[in-house]
Amino acid sequence: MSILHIVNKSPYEKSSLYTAVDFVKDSDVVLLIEDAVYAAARGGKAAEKLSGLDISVLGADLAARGIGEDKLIDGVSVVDYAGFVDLVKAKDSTQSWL
Amino acid sequence: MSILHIVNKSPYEKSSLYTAVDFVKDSDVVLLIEDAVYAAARGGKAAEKLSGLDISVLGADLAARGIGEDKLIDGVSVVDYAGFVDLVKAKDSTQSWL
Amino acid sequence: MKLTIQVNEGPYQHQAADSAYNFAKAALAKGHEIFRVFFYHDGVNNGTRLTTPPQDDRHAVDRWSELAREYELDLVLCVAAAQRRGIVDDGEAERNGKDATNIADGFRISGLGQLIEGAVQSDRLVVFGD
Amino acid sequence: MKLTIQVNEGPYQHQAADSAYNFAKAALAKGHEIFRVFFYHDGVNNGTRLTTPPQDDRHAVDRWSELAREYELDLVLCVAAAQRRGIVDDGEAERNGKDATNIADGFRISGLGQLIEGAVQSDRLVVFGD
Amino acid sequence: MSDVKKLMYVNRRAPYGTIYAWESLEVVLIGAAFDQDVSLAFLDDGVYQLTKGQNTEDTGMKNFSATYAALGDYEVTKIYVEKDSLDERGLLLDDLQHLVWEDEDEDWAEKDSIRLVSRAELADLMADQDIMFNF
Amino acid sequence: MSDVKKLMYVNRRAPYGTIYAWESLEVVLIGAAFDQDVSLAFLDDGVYQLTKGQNTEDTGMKNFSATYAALGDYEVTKIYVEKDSLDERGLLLDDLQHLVWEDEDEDWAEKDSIRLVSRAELADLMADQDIMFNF
Repeated sequence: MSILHIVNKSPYEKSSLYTAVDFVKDSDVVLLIEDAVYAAARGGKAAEKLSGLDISVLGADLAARGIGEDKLIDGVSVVDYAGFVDLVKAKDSTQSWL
Repeated sequence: MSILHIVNKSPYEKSSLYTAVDFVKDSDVVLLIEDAVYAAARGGKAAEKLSGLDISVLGADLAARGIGEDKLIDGVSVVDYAGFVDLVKAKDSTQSWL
Repeated sequence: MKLTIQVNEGPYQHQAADSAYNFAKAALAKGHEIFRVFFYHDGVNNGTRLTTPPQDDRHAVDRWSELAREYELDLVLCVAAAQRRGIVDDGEAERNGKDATNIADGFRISGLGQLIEGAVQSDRLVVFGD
Repeated sequence: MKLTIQVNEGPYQHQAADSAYNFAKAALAKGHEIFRVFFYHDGVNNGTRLTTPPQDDRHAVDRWSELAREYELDLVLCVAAAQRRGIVDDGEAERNGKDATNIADGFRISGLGQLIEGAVQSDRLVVFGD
Repeated sequence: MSDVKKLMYVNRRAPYGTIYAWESLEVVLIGAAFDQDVSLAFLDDGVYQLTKGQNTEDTGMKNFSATYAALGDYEVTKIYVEKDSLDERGLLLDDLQHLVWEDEDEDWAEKDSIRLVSRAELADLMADQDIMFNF
Repeated sequence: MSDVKKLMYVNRRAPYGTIYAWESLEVVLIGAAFDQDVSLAFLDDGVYQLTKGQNTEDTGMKNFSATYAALGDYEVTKIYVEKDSLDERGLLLDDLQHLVWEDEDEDWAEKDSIRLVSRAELADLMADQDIMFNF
């Protein structure tokens, strides 16, 4: 079964993202919301942790933090809240790495 | 002037302790309270970050977490709340690394 | 899809409370059913009617009440968490000898079983917290 | 030594509220003066009288009230933070049209200037938070 | 019993610094009445919840650590502890409480509740759950 | 002026994820009336508070980023940004708002408020403070 991993904390402040990525399987998606969206910014040290994973980022939270889509690492999908809902439906369960 | 650096977060969960130690000067003391007391447990990966620093640990918080004084790294002082107050007085200012 | 949403943090202090609201609204707009929103830990602080945010800011409590009215949502505050944080309805006020209540319109106080039941009865549980 | 203590988190959720209380009690026992305890952010939730913790647990609000009575402490809740979280005294209830109050004995609501003043007037500021 | 779901409570926080550990244990106790397939996972700072010898007296906080030993009586018998988290913190299995349950099918034989697992094994277990509770 | 103290507001949190950034900015604005020697430090995730182009519309939250530009009018002119924190996050000074103040003593010449500092320099500045505010 597939999991939607939801991460909401900055990787520079908390270890949640680093733990979460250890639990991601091929069929899973990682959704970055709130302060976790900083992880997907190009040039940041946390970005490398995301390579090879299926990553989505909440657009509303990117915009709030002034991160243009041109500043994201390659391969991430930007979704709105409706897309967040779709991801919850598309996967069999959700896990929030608080 | 000297600073009492107060850290209250687990070094395994948050980056506060790692930042704090970069700002500690020779005349300063680092006081570990709440979940930060885990940093002073022998054998933990965070313990090495404390070497060479003047470290105090709040005894009440050690006991709550089941950490016997025999399990602490060498050279740390265990204080009670009265000792916490004394440290605040002994240093010129305090900085809480929240 | 039938959803239960869990909210672990209070309004304003953590964005978790905002994220939960925005997610709930989007799910309802897409026609999904929200079986229950369960407020746990400091999340119970979303259910006080005594809040007065600045006029140029969102009203984190009222918008839950309005969403509940529009979609007949079941907004449940955990009783044990509410007692620790001082969120009180008429029944709690009487039981615990309190001289006031502060629960907001559209919320009710109930037990933790409501969280488990919600999770088991729903297709998905989505948790928002710190 | 004259102290001002700042508390950034509410009761029970974070130990910060306990640490602040234990520190204050120890400082007073040693004969130091506490000029003010300033509750900011979710810290204002320490000042509600509607709390009913389990009987075998500490009462995080009442013990502040008791300490204030014993030592004539000045316990100040930030007004802007209190409005966002729904902590209300008589004046705030009237100003904002609220039908109830929930402030606990020994606390008062005032502005952020009280924090700055406390810090400047004291020998030390000690901050407890998350 | 097609309506039995697999529920996992995922514990990643230290006790006392925040209330999450204690209030999530309250969920587990209430949830035991629902006759679901329940397991608990402890990883990251969550492993600290199970340490022996906790004494909260001088903090004034409530000590809830004895409650973990009661989980067996609530038929909560699958307690997964993630090994990397122990290692990183310098903890041994022996630093944790010895949690047991009694197996009705084997004449109430006492069995260990704690199962040490790797991250990969825990990931497999998570992938198999219907519901994960996060606090 | 022996009663003027050195106050530093230490900002280490990202905006929006929590309210600390916003409510601590409120303290700075109120504190400006107290005629003390004020400075602001931004390090760790605190450097994110100053980024350009913040647009909170789709989150429903209040956008307070414009307030930083008003700090100069409140005579808050010393804003220290720690360089290692920028580097680690892949940020350049140019990603931050251009904050300025007008120097009364030099015919209201516009000057930069932001001063890039190393960790060692910021540590020296902290050691020199009477009071540090932490949120």
